[in-house]
Amino acid sequence: MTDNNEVLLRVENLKMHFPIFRGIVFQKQVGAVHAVDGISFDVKRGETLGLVGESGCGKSTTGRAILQLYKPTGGKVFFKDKELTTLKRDEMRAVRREMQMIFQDPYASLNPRMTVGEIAGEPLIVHSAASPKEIQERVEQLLELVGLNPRFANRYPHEFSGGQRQRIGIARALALQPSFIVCDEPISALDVSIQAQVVNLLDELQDKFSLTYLFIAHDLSMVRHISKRVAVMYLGVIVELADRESLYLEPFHPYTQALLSAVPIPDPFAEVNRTRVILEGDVPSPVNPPSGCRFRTRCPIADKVCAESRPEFREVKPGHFVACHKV
Amino acid sequence: MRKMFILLSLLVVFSMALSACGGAAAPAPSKVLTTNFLSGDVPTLDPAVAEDTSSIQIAQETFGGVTHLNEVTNAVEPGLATSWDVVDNADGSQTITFHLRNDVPWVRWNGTKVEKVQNCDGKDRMVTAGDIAYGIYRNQAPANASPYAYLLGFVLKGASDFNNGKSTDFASVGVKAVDDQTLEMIFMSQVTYNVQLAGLWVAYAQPKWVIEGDCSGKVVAAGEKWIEPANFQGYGPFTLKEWVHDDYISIVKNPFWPGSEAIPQPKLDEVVFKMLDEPAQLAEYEAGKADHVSSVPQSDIDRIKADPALSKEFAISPQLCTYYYGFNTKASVVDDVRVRRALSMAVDRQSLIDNVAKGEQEPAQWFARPGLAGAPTIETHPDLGIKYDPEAAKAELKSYLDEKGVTADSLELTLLFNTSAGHQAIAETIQQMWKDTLGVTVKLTNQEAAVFWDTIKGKDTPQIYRAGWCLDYPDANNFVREVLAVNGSQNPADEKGEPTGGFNWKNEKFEELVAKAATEADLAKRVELYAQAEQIAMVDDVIMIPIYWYTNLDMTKPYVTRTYSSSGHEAFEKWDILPH
Amino acid sequence: MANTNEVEPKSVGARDTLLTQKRESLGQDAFRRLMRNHAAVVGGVIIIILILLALLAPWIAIKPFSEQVLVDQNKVPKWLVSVFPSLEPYAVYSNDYPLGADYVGRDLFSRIIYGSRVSLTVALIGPLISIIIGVIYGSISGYFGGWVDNIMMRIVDVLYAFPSLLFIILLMAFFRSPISDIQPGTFAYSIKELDESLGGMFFIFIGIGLTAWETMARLTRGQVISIREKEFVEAARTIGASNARIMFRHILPNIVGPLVVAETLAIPGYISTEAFLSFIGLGVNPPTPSWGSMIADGAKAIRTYPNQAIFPALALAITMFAFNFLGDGLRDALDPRLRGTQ
Amino acid sequence: MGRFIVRRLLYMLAVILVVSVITFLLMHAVPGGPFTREKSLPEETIKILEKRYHLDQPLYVQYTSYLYAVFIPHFTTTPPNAALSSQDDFLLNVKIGSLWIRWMNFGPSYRSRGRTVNDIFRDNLPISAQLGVMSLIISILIGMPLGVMAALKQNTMLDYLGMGIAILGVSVPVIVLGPIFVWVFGITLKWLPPTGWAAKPPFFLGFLPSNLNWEFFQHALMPSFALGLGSSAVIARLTRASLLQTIREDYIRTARAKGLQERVIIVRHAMKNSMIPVVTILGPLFAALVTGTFVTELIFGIPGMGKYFVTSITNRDYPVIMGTILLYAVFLVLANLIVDIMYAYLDPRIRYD
Repeated sequence: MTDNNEVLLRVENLKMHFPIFRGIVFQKQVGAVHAVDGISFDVKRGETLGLVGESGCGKSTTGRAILQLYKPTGGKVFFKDKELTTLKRDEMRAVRREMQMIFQDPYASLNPRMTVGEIAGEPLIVHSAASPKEIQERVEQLLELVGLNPRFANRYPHEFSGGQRQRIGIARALALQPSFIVCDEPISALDVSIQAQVVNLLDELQDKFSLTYLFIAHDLSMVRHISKRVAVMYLGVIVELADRESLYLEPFHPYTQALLSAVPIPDPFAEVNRTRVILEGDVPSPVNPPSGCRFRTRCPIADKVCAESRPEFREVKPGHFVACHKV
Repeated sequence: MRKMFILLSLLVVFSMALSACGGAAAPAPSKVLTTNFLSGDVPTLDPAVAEDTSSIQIAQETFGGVTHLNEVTNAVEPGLATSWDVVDNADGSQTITFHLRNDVPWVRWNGTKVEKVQNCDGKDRMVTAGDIAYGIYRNQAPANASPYAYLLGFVLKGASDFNNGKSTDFASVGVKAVDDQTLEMIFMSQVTYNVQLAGLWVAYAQPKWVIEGDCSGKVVAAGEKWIEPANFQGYGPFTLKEWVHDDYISIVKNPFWPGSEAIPQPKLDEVVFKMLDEPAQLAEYEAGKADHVSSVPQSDIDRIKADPALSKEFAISPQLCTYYYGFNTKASVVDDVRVRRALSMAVDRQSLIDNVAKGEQEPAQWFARPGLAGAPTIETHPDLGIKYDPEAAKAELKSYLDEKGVTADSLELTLLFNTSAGHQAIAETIQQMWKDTLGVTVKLTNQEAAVFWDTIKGKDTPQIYRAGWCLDYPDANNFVREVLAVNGSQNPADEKGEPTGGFNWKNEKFEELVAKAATEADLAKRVELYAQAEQIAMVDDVIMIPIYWYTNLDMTKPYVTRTYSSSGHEAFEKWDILPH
Repeated sequence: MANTNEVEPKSVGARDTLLTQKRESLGQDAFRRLMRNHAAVVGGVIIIILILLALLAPWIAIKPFSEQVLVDQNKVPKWLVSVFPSLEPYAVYSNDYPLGADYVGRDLFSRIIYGSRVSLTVALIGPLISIIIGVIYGSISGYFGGWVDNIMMRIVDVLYAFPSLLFIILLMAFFRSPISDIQPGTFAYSIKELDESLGGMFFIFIGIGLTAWETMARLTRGQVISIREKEFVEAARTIGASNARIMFRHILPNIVGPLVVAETLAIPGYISTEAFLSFIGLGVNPPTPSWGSMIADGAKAIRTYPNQAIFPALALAITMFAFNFLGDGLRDALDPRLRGTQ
Repeated sequence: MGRFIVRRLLYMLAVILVVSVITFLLMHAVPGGPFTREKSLPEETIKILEKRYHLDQPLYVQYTSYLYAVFIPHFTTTPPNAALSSQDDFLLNVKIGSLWIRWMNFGPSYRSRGRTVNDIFRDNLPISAQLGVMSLIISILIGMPLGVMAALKQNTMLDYLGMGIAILGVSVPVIVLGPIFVWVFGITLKWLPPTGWAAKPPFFLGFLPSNLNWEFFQHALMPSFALGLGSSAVIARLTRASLLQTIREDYIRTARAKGLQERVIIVRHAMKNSMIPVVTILGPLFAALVTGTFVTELIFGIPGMGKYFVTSITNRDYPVIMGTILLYAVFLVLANLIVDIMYAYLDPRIRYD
């Protein structure tokens, strides 16, 4: 694994607000869902950054906003040396060759009316002037690469299992030989037995093609295996970002601590002694997020200051960033 | 689901509860005759603005004019006037003084029976000359915008100007109530049909006190609603009892109508007119729910004639209407009289009647239907006009084709009719006749009625078009002059008298003849003048193809005695229901 | 969705057996299930027969549809009396007419055969108009969403609230008006000419299209919106596919099923619209026969000559049955939830 | 929900305005006027008539004064007296203190002298509504059971038979069915009166027949059936399709797995959820049936609204055309609103705000 420190992707103060309209005759905007509310991080070439948070915290939105599937409300996304939010359609199309996505639901992410070959080959058709024969050869290679029999190329997705479908999705993402892939909970919809296969495949491919992943997951145990660094999101903001070891050994943010305490430990003795931090209450509405620290309404150690100002996202240890007044 | 069922069962229970309240119907009066009008509400019962057959039918039964036209012979009979004096004035005008009877009271249906109407002093209101003058005033008043104001407008002195607003003083109109029993009318010319016109519905007496209010507010003005049953007052042999809009009208016997030879006291107690589409009328009749059907659908004639019972109840009587195809004599191809004559002679009218129209109509040889005053009849003029003659037709067309050097199938001809299955069947049949006899293919097109009526009088009147004419008053003048002559209803003209559409036709000789015929007092001479005029229009110039003279097909239950009207309005006061 | 067969290959051997199985596309699967639906098959066969009848009308019909033999009017074949005994007292027999002759002596059988042309044209044109306009309209509205969708759908709402029948009557009255109002060379004039050349069928098409496309647009919009949010559309966007490609390659193929079903089921409605227009006298120009106009003419004489209305009505009913059963069958076959059943 | 309804009602107003503009322009564009007659009237007479009905004014004036009369409530101290002039008849008259609030004057009918469009609404609409409601009930009573039966026995003879009966209803046009009904039940068997409608104005609560007795139902039976059969096919087919889908849902399987009776599963679980598409069609269907159907009313001689829909155009009776079209539009939009509200009842997931 190459480990230079070249930053491949940098996200600066990214915001994604979805407006809410209301009105009897004339619709006017009365508010917005603050799905992503000013997050910054970077991803270095060849590494895997895990992005973890409860469902609804904005992690999938972050992935989509990076890929410009949504037009971000604010902030910047630098990929290599390009700033993506200001690119024109055509320029963005060119960038898409280098950044791809693997989707969560292997059933919904494959067009049921296209054959596997067509699905895997579509990026090639969209982006290159390759001849049908070349495309067919490339598709066969791709299928082989993800562990599918190339002779399945003219079958339809409904003839495959979930795991196989996710492999097709991976083949599609790899078709253009991208350098960066957003993996949007790629294994959460799969049976546990198959999850490992897919994770291993992703690992293998990363080694083979020196890929960079943004790996989105909803619990920490999933990203532990694959990520080099992990970012924890809560209600549209990143609360903690650190190297895997640092984060798992010494989580600073009360939310991270709570998440980690929920992860079962495979050692039965340690499991018995595990102290679980149970969070009280529900996640507040992203339409009207709490003032100051987003987490204060559920935080066991919150006090006045947490309500007054938004905690700064600061480096408490080298490479370990936390947004909490109490640290 | 359950809620829906509860709702439904509630509805059922509710309906049962209501039905329990509905009492038994009162026993029907002994002689109630049920007949019908066509589907759709009767537009009005106000004689001043009435324009359609149904409205006029009711007006005729509930009011009445100074004169009365015999429904069978169309002869002029005494109505409200027992006698009249005709004086020809030196300036060409004519003054007619009508002497009215004094024993006709105004009546109304009070919800249970017919009662006389009292005036402010508590005395019976009698029909006076003033009431008739008021009726004519309402007919001519511009504010009422009566569509048939022109009937009197054409003949009555000053009426047209008053109607147009050129004069605002009704005194300038030639109508005067000399006293309660004397009405004086001044007509512009000395034509024979003045007396007829004076008795038409546009000159019926009307109750001013109901319409405008009276007795210092004790009689509330009913305005336009005066014809609703709650307000209605009349004086004829019947009076209005009920009018359920769009459903039925019922009129009851007026026991206070004094009766006369021409208009006797009714024998029926009540007549109910249901407003139904033709097939529905017949269904009612056959189900025993109606005693009379006013028009029998053509498609049922075969069956009715074959049915031993129904055939006896079926009757065909002449009706004073003519069915014809008009030409635009200035349109391409038909601008040549030979083509027109060929087309007219190629129509086998008898075959059309026997096979398609089926109502034993009479093949028409000319326009003014026999039976009208002044109109020739087949008996007196068997060879007048035009007849089916395929050989002559072929010869006429050949001469045209040879001259133009074209073939029959290259002629472009269009026949326009207003959308209706009946018109379509006739058009299809005649289309075939022309094809068989002449080898001419005529294109058929149809238009929705309101568009059609504009089209056939407009500057783009098609080459051939369907039309028909029914009487306003039973005189040949109403046909020959008022339809065919310049500025006639199917021959519009500009200010200079040049035709602009319709027949698009002007013939000085014809104009002269019909003008002369209007004032000719000698009946035999009149008939001759009209015969000559018809010969010009039908044979010399061929401005139309007369097709058939209408008949009325109706059915009456065997226990009903009746007369057969040719004017389209039945005289129900002469009908009776026998015990059965 | 849970019915998908698990075909996870466990070994090379298992893979090979899988590959030797006949593979089946969605269309084939649907077709197979359609063929199992007897009613739908019968419906389809009837429609094919009808199309053949319409195409081969000149050879099948025994007489030209417009040939009148006036003296033969209302004649009936002998066998008919046993079906309608009420005809007996007045029927004039002629076995030249298999189903009888009409009110001007035209062969009913031949006219029914030729009449299938109008009904089938309506059955084809109706969907064509509504699919072309409705699908494009609904797709644009649903795909772009936002204010575009809002405005486009409000327009549909207005048209939907507008009684289309009256619109047709008004249009017909306008276009079939005197020539002077409509000058040659104008658009209105060409429409008028087109109508005349089609024997008056143009406005029937318009009338049918008018009512039909709104429903179609709404349906399409709804479907597009539901598909638009699917991950595979996002995936296509991720790889940089153009809007057109997403629309035609990803969205439309996935909504074709419901649209086809909706249209097949709408066809009987179009056919009866034609019949109704003919009834109120706004149908095809005479003497072109259509079932609708034949029924309208015959219905007036239904008590006297029931055959004149009942036979064309029967033809209409059979056609409607066929399209209805085929439509129901297609829906059952194309419904992804029912896949793999039976 | 309240907000939603208010918004939809305001939106309805907009739809109606647009419909009124289109109708107004279209009907004036069509050749032939309200006073075009087979026997043409003299030009002077036509001028007088046009003046009476303000047809001599520019179109925009005619349109705006129409809007003013229909949409703007009028406040006067004089009590309503429609008798004197048929141009002064308001549908809604409310007295508050000495003030009269009067709203919706649809104008006079050109054809029926002395009658207003409001008169026609008052007298004829209730009858069409009675017929419409009854035929809707009949179509539901026939359509739903047929649909349910067909769905439960999919692709069996029972399915084909059920759907066959339903489709037969829609395949035989009322033009044929109506006269046959009249012939068989009215004339030959004499079981039912062949034509007519037993209820007449004034109506109970403005729309219910005041004599809801056996005679009323006797008259209503044939037309309601003739009209309802057509829609029953639509309902049957929708019920079938929708139920077929629902009974394959997981929660129905769960219900089966729980060992619930099949009848309970269908009635309590499947029916409610499969009603949504059926309810959707009921809206427009109701609007169409209530505002009258031309053919049925003609065949059975029913004094309803339907005939006015067609004949007012033939007569170029402008106020009646405008009135009936606006009425239809209002009914349609209202019906759709009610459908949306029904959705919320049938599917608790649907919320409006």
